[in-house]
Amino acid sequence: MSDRYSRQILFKPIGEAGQGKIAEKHVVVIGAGALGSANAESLVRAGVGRLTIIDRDYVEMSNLHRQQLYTESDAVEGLPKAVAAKNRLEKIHSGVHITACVAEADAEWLSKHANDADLLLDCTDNFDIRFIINDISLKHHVPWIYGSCVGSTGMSYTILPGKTPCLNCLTGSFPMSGGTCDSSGIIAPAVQMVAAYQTTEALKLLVEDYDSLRSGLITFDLWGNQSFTMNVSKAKREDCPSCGENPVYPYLQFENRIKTTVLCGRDTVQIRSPHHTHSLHELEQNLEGLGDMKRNPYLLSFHYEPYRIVFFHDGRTFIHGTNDMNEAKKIYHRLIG
Amino acid sequence: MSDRYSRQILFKPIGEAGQGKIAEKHVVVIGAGALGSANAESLVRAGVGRLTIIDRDYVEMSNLHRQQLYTESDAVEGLPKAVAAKNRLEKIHSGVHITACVAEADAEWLSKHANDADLLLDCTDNFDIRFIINDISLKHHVPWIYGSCVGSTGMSYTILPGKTPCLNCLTGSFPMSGGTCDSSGIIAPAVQMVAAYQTTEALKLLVEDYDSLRSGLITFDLWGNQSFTMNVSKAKREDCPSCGENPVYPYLQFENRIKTTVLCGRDTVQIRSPHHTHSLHELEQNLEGLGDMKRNPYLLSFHYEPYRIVFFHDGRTFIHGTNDMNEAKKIYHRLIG
Amino acid sequence: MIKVFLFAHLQERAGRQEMTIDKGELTVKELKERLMEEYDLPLDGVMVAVNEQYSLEDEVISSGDVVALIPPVSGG
Amino acid sequence: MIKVFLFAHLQERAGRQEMTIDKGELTVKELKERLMEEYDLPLDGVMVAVNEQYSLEDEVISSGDVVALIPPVSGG
Repeated sequence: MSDRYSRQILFKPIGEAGQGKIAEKHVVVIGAGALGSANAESLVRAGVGRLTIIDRDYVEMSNLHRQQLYTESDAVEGLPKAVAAKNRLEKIHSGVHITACVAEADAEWLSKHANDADLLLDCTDNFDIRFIINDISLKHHVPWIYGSCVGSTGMSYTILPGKTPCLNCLTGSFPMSGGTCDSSGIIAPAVQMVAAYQTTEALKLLVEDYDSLRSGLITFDLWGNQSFTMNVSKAKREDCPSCGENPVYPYLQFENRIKTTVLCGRDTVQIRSPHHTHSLHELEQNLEGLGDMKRNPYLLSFHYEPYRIVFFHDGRTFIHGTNDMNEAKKIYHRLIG
Repeated sequence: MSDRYSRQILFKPIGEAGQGKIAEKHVVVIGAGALGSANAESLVRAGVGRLTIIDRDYVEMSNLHRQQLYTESDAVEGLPKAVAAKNRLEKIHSGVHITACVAEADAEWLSKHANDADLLLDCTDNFDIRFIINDISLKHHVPWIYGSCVGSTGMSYTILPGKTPCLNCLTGSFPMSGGTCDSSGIIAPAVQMVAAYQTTEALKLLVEDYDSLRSGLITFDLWGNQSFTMNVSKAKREDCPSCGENPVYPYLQFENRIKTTVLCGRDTVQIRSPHHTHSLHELEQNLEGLGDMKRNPYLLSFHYEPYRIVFFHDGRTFIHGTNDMNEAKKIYHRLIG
Repeated sequence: MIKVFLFAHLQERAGRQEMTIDKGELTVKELKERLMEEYDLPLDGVMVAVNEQYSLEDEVISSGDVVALIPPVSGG
Repeated sequence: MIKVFLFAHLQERAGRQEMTIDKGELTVKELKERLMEEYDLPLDGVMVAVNEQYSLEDEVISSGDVVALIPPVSGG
């Protein structure tokens, strides 16, 4: 079997010793969309010991242009992504212990799995969950790697508890994302590039080569031929509520969670975000590609087939056309990031 | 079917018009190894009209850590890479017309296919073929995209006939490569990163967004956290034998081709490179990871199971242990690049 | 003169990749406020790098500095 | 003083990522010859960028310039 990794072992920073370490480690991949596909595949091929992958979504035709684990038949069958991912990953490598969870990654699930993980790999599509991952990582002393992409752009950043500034240090407030794959589109190479950064950082962590970790936040635009690294050595805040001297892990607290309610008899789910009121003007601009928007000072509404979406200024959102809370949250995060 | 590309069409530099153009184009992918796998998959997922992929090799276990189209069963069956690639690509997208060629890409083959191609995508592992691709591209006025990787490093450069400097302008002489995947190893993210650059450039060419093309040569080291772009605006040479005012396309000429001869009754193939004598000192350093080397002023010899390899100073190489010219050339290019 | 580079969707919103601010000295916070007003740029939660260094709101930007505005993107 | 950055396998061969050459002026060809001798670096076919610009063999490098030595890699 060692022939399988012969070219990886020849790479000196890994070597025989590093390969042995990779085989002992457990990575939790959060999300099995575009980044989750690419990262999970690379790590399984690299011979990680155990890989757990969680996703709440199922495969659709519109995923196939960028989500490399899936085929047309997965989309036709509408398989849950975690299941379809596991199927493919096991054909790629029967020796890796793969656990697939068809569920939403929330604070409870992450908290349960963090103690047993050597790395949390962010392959999600929204900041609600990223701030929870950040707090879980810090509370349980497990590193995580932020990655995200939209259009032809993307970014990656490695968080090592006790060492680097955390996501909460960097953004200060909850960021209002400028566009999502569902509003601004995405090309596959932007995914591959973020995954290449993330997988490399993952391999450094797994072989315990901490000195080689990328210390800055990297961001790029493939179509615009740009790349930029931000040095973050001044970003760590002593009073950071997540990683400072007296951490309170704010995003693990109940009052800071997203609340979802089914509005009985109305075929509607209400979602309330604790982090921000909605800037309706912003949202309208970010979502302009999706069709006619109606906006007044209180709300923004539009059709997003087969749903109708209403964003209220006070931070509430109605998803009309479903009674399924998970479905509603999925749509919400797709649109708002 | 347009739902399939909805997120790609939302990306403004592509849009509906760009998607239509992608669907009309034909890309020839030269090589179905690591870069060939990654690029072919992304282009098929992106909805390219036709894709032709050529490779002389078959799938082995040691390919699986970085060659994303292949599974364990492909390696166990020892399927030709082009065939295994086509199998997987058709499951990913039944609507793309895929042609697989199990053969060596040589000047004849490329010349025959260039007139019908919108783009030649370099996914090869040696400079012998790259200089042929370069001359074919210039002679037939078809763009090509150079890509290569080793260890955690890689590079990419887009050649547009009549506009940019060509490979021959850039290297001046035939480059002596410093290491190959078989001598220095390779990690999968280096592959993904080069492929991300190449696929993006390919998409720009396919949608005819020439202004957005990356004009420089980009090189990176993922483990070392480096990235560097070299501006090549001063590199175009009027007297370049490949792209200058009086091109002679030197690498298409018979006397400049690699010569392979079976040494009858000796279970040995002799390979003669026209481009360089062998620096035995260099070779010994590049190949040091592969075991005991014996060197004298005339030759360097070592075992590379199940073969024995002898490099002569005068540019000849013996591959002992095979009568198969293609097998011998494959080994040769793996070692020498 | 301060050079400001825009990333991701800020480019599209402003219609350019970069701009120059004709000012000798101002804080990160003041720069953000000015750009929000003048160009209607959404800068809440946007990270600011001054000469490639992450910078807090009260950091002073001087003439000759190069500023990058980096909005965290969300997709994945 | 001229700063020289090494890429790919040249780093390993030289045992470092960068070096400084204590010289006021020399051509690309002279620099290559010097590094081949002193550090036993294989520089045939290696591309040379001076201040991020591709440079020919007869180009003159001056003190303060930044040189990058980029060997074309071959794998794929």
